[in-house]
Amino acid sequence: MSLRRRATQDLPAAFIIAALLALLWLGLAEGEGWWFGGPAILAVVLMTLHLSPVRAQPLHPLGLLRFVAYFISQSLYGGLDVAGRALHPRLPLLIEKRQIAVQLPDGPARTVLVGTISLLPGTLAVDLEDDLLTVHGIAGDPMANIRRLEKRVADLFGLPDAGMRI
Amino acid sequence: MPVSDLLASGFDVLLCIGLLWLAWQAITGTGLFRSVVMFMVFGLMMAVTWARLGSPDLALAEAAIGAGITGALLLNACRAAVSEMRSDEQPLRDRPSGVPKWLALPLSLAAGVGLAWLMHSIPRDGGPTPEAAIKAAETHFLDNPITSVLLDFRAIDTLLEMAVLLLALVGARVLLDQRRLPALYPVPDHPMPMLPSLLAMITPVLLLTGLYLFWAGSHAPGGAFQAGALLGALGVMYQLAGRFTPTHEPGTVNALLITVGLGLFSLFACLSLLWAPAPLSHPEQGAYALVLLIEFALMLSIAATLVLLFVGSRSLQLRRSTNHPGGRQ
Amino acid sequence: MNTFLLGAALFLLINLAAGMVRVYLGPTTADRLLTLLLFGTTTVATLLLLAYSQASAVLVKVALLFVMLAAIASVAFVRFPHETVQKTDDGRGDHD
Amino acid sequence: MLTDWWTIALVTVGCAFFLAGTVGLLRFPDVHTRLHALTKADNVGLGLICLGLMIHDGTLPGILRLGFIWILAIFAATVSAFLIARWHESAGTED
Repeated sequence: MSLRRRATQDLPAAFIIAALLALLWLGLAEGEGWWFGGPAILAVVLMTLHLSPVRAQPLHPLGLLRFVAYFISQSLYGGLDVAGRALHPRLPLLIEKRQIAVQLPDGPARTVLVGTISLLPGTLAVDLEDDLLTVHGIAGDPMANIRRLEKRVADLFGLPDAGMRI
Repeated sequence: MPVSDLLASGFDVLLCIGLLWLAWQAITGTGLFRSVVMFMVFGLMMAVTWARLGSPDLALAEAAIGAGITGALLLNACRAAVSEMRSDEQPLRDRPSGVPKWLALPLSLAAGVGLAWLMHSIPRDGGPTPEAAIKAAETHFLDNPITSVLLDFRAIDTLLEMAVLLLALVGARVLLDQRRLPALYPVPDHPMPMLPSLLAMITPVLLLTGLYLFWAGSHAPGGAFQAGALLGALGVMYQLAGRFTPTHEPGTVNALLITVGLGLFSLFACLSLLWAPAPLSHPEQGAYALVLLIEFALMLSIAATLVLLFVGSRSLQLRRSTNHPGGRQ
Repeated sequence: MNTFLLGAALFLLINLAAGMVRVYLGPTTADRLLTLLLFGTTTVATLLLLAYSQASAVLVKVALLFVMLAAIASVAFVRFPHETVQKTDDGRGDHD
Repeated sequence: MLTDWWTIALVTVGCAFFLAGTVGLLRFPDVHTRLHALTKADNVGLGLICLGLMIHDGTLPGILRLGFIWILAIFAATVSAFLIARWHESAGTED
């Protein structure tokens, strides 16, 4: 791959990582030591791109807002739900295991999907083999929840709605 | 006031009981695997204990080593112990060593005599008392007393610790060759879902935190050991994810990385005889820069040694993706 | 405030002690790993509470190390072949 | 003083979630259900405690540190939970 093509592909990712790392440095060093922190961030960005290449994924601003709101409210609800079941004297669990064909493309979208499922009410990601996602549910039908989540993730990355895709 | 004292005592007592119980379980457990889990939990509790005792330096080190590396190393040992039971596996390497055996005796004798001479040359009476050391630490050019002890007052200990770490690696290599243990943690063919994302997320954060600990070491809790252990843990993670390929040929970069810390430190010990009567004394000027350089080299060596100790191979190669072999070390 | 935070830390420590029962009982190997997960999160929370009750910002950094390294332990375990586990765990097998 | 009450409330509720997680770990019947309890309840608990301490801290670096811990903890926990569940799933005959 030519240097120029790499530069244009990696630059957005490099900027995002550098900005996040600057925040981390600010948190760790409490605003001091930028003479070391600056070059360190640069070196870390270069090493990261070398060790673990990532591509910047454009996020949809409105989708991001909606996703964050959805994620926070649902994970709070998920925590409450499972806490209620754990503390309930009769331990009400509706155990079910399902396999679902994931419509989202491989990459960050799928990572966010699988990473989020386990925090939502009643669902737990158990396996991902090619496009087949195994989900373990304790609150009845996990399908509806996951389809809704999939749509939110699609919105987050500005992807066409999962249902409309071939 | 009494309430907070009561809570503090309760916390400490529970911590003590927990530590003793975990240690007992780790030693007397019926299964190796359970013992490893117990030992890892023991490490976590130990870090909380150091935090409670007001030793953040040790808490950082325990967190980096106990939570990251020790568990992985013990699991590896577990695996080696099991695979030794079936002996039908191919040896990793079967080659007589190039160094003649008779050299070992004079070499170790020479090292012993050298050490004895060094011990003899340390002044026995009139040495620094703890009070004097604490006083000296207050006016030291390094603001973190721990680092100033490690790199100035007791620099010889640190130097020998580096030698011990290198020896551990060499010992492990010899053992692996002689016992014909299989390559540990072979690179898996099938990629694990979510693992690449985890790596991409954790790599920059761990790298920068490691560099922060290295930078902070001169004036705040941190330093080469914590930073090195953290970077080593990252290396172990890459190996577990199959991103490092163990190779049989010794690599130049690997060899350089594992020796640079001890090498630079020893070089400094020799050179310091030029400006001071005893080895390992810091010069009047440029001491801070010198300490940073040595610390950096120590960090690299600690990280590389820990990773190679875990993998048990001669060197490692980075593999970008499955259809993209090669790449830098 | 500091007293309250210390009390909360003590509460979480008691929680951890209760969780140890699960490692002790098992019954499967994955159950023991679960406790590692429990310890990862709860130790971090305990350290954070300790950090603020002792007004020591360094302990927050220790907690940050724990967070990052907790995942490594899990990865190390799941890379562990099943047959090895069955040989080294206390003979009850992975499934009861 | 109002901020103190917020901190106390958030940390208390966070601790309650941790308690629920541990109860779930002890009471739930198998590995997968226990994973449900741990990942969900403990992460909400940690999030609430982080939020409470953020209010208590009030400085930008402190808030950033806690924020990083929170986000990394969520990610590490869900990936660990997924890997452990997957490992258990492939361990042998399913229950």
